[in-house]
Amino acid sequence: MGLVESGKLPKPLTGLLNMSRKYSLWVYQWGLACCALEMGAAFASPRYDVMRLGVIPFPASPRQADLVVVSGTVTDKMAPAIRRLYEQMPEPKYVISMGSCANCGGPYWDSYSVTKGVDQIIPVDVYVPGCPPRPEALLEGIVMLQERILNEDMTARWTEEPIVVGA
Amino acid sequence: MSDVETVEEEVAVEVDHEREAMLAEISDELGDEIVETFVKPGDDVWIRITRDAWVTTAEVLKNKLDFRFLNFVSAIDWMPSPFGRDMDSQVDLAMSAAQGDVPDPPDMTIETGYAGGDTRFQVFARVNDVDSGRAVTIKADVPDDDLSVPTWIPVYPGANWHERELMEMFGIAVTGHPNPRKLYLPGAFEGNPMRKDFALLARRIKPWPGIVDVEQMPGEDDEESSEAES
Amino acid sequence: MTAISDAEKLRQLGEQATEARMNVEIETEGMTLNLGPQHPATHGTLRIIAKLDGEQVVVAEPVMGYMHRGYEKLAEVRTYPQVTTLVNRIDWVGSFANETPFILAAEKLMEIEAPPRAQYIRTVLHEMSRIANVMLGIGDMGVQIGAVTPIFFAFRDREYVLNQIEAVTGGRFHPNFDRIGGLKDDLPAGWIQNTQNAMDKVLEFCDQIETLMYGNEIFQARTRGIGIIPKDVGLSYGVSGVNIRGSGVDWDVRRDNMPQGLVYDQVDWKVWTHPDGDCYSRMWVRLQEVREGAKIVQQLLKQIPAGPVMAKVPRIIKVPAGEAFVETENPLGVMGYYIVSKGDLNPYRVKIRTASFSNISITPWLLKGVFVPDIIAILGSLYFILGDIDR
Amino acid sequence: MISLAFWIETTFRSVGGLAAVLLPAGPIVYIFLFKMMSFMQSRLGPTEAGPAGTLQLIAEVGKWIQKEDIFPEKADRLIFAAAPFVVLASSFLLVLVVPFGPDAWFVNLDTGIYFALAVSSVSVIGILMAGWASASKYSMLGGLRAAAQLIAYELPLVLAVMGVVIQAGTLNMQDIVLAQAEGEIFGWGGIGNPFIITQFLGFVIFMIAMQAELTQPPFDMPVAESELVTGYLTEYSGIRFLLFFIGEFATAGVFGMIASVLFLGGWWVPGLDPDSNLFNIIGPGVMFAKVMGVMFLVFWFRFTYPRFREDQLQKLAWKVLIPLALLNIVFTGILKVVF
Repeated sequence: MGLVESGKLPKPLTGLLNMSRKYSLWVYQWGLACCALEMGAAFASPRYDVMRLGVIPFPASPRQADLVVVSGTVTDKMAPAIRRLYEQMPEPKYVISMGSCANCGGPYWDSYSVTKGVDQIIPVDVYVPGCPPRPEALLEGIVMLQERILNEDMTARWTEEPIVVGA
Repeated sequence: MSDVETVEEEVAVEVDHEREAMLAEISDELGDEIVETFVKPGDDVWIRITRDAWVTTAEVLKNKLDFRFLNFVSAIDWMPSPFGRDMDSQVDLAMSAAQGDVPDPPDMTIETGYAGGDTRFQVFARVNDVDSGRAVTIKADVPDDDLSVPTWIPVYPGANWHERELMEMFGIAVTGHPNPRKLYLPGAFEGNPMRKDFALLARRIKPWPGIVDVEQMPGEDDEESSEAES
Repeated sequence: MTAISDAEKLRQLGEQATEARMNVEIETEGMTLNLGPQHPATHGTLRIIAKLDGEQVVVAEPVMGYMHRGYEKLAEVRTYPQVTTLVNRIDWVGSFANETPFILAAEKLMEIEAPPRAQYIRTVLHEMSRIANVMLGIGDMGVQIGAVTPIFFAFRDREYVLNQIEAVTGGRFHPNFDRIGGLKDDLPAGWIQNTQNAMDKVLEFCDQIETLMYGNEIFQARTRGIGIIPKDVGLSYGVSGVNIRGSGVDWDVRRDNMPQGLVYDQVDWKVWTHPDGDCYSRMWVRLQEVREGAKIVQQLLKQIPAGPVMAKVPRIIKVPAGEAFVETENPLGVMGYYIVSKGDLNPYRVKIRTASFSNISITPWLLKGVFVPDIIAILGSLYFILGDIDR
Repeated sequence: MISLAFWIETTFRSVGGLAAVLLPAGPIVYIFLFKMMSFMQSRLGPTEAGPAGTLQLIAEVGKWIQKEDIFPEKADRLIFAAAPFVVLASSFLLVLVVPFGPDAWFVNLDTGIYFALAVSSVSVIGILMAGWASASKYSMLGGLRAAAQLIAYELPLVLAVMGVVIQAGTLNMQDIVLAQAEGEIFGWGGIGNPFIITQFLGFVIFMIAMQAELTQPPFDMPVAESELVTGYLTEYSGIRFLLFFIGEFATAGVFGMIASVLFLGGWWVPGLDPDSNLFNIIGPGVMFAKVMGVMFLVFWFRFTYPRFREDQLQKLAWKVLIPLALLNIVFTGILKVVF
């Protein structure tokens, strides 16, 4: 990791490394609620088939994941577990927050048990709005993330603004 | 609703022997423990019993009258919410109060539903008889000074989680429950959310755009006038 | 008692004694395995704490609440039309089915009846959400016990059903289409024919999955005789729907307690039961449910009457004071809403009786003494949706 | 034969060994794991990285090497770090005795198949190490399950090979190939005697046992995703996971080679003289084609079948496969004596 984060690599090598990260995003499916189904449709449905883009939905363990899609309502009881699983992922890691609930609480904005936005717990790279977003929206979020990864500068990674799909 | 349908329903009112018979059957078994009953013809039966008979009723219903299917166990808080309908954001209310427009304080008189009630909290449960398709709703008053009911687990083991939910949401203790821990909420959570006086914090601080739904829709007058024209 | 069975009994007692002695001699320390809250098996956020002895479960207890969103409280501060949006998301795979009982209960209190055409379309959509839900459940069972392909087939053919739901409601699976007194809209042109075709696809999927999964020896070995729910135990835990019909209880709310406002009595269909009560029988009944659902939809579509889809309802919905409970047969089991109204714009109290809550409450009883892989098979065959448990 | 300087020969051998282990692994992952699985599930598989997604694997490797390499806090660091190498080493040891042509071999041991079966068990140690050192319950259960399973299926594997050994009359893998090339079926030598025909039962048992040894579904209890997350792999990330990943599919390739040597005639093609120098050149290619054929079967089962339960898996090994393999040996022995 030190290799990539020091940011002193020659440009072509950085490009190559970025490209390999772009095309090999092993995604950890964090299906929490309704959006999990649309995420499942994007990942497992032959109609959407996210594997085309090089996003491999194999890993069942966060240790092998590069990307996590938090899809669904985050409750106060779940929040510590989310934080913990995020910390178990190896760097460089990316987070897509899918759906209104994960973005901001959605229709449960006034609930006593719902965390209003997963970005209170972990940093988010891409917001996909919708309740639930269509699988196409998630695919667009992934493509936008891939574009960002391709031009990514590791040292500037934490200073960039998150992507909002459709904004 | 057309007039013909109304007539049909009135006919149904007169002849709901089935439910009356069921009620009679239950009354025979329970006797004095029944405080009040209510039959909505063609719909349902409500029976209010004393709290002491809560478990006996379950036993009678399950073992003698074949109501083997436990539908649910829950409770109602009959005290109206001190926050009114809680549809208006408290922020907005404060603003209008500053302008001298003070809303009426909510009516805090307790009105209970079918089969009556004398106390703020009432536990209610529903059991079904799957063979004949009958069902009955049981209610029992829980006095304010002793918020507790005996457990139904020995009769209906499925009551376990329902009762945990009851304890957590209403703060009504269930005596004899083997595992009286919180079911849903994290351990540090304070309060009993389903009580009417539990405030939803987000509503205290954020304006609620959904309120416009119950106001008159824009263009409504136009629609009516166009209907009148045509 | 014959002599042979006595001898058999004696032998078993002896075996048990040996086993007990063995366990004392090799004093093994138990281990606690935590499945969840985020675990591939729980398709959602159920957590199961299992105390193990080797691979055998001594005690297993589900911990819930990771998806508790407080529907009952939120429903108290929303108007009746707003509640529909909310309850859509309880069982998020078969959303339309969540709306139906709530709307029916509200209609019962208001003493409104939807026009016949709306009743037919309601029933069609109710069945279609059942198909979409149960198809996924079948595919998911494959994943749980290690076969990856069925879930892809399920997702593939489920899209045809979702397409049709979307064509009429505008939402892939949160339609919010049901209104007090009828439906939001009428059917679009050509919808009936397309839906007939989609149902043919569904029936095709059933045949395909039957040969791919149900006929597989390993599938049968993994599910037959595992997780048996006896009739009476199941009923007293409140287990309903397919799970109790898989135990031989011939009870279907659609047929036996059909609420006013649905038209299941207009079509010819069958309630399937299976006497075994194990994982296989539950999955088998589930497959037949999909088939029956497709048949119900096909028959209903042929006889949809013409007419309006909305009854005369006041613009501002105030439900008269009273109490009503309506339960319907939802994809996961019996779902009901107990509405207490005080004549206001919003319900005074909504008790939501969800199917998975009761179905899963039997797990501590069911998981005693099974092996770790059986936990997964049993949970998969009970088929729960987290929103339906935690609400 | 020309004699080469020791260092040249060593270099050749090292490069050849690396190529023999790693080259089949790549196509196996790409063709079967990505493409065939996707087509069987009516999908497309990777298409973006390179033409038809062919550069996907390069991207995978490039990504894994830049990932953070996490050691769990309570892990036994040395053993945790060493485990993937042990697993990978076992496939290198296995490939040693595999012949790729009349003269293209690394070592020509007289007890070649014996050696191969012996070192194939080394990977169990690696898996147990990984399971134990991860200090995680899932890993521990996965490791133990793997050990129990691999040891149970070692036996049918060995017994299935016995039939071949009896028929060929040798333990040398090169000679087993020649025995198939020069053999004849009941006096007819048109296609020689690939042992898949005369040892069909042995082949089936070998394939099932191999599936279990490779921990592919339906025998993937050790990495059962829906129960144990990913079993002994749960705590591995970054380059160490990559090594496990390569090890898994490299071992699959090498087992495919052994299966094709034992049952499909190895580097030999029917109709050609097994002694000609041609086979030193096309032999590896022929082997590769046969390995792909075997792997097709393995992965076909993988994507179709649900997974066994631990006790059912043991029952299958001890109550079905081993008696069948013993029967096979008896029949082979009788036939060997009769003919």
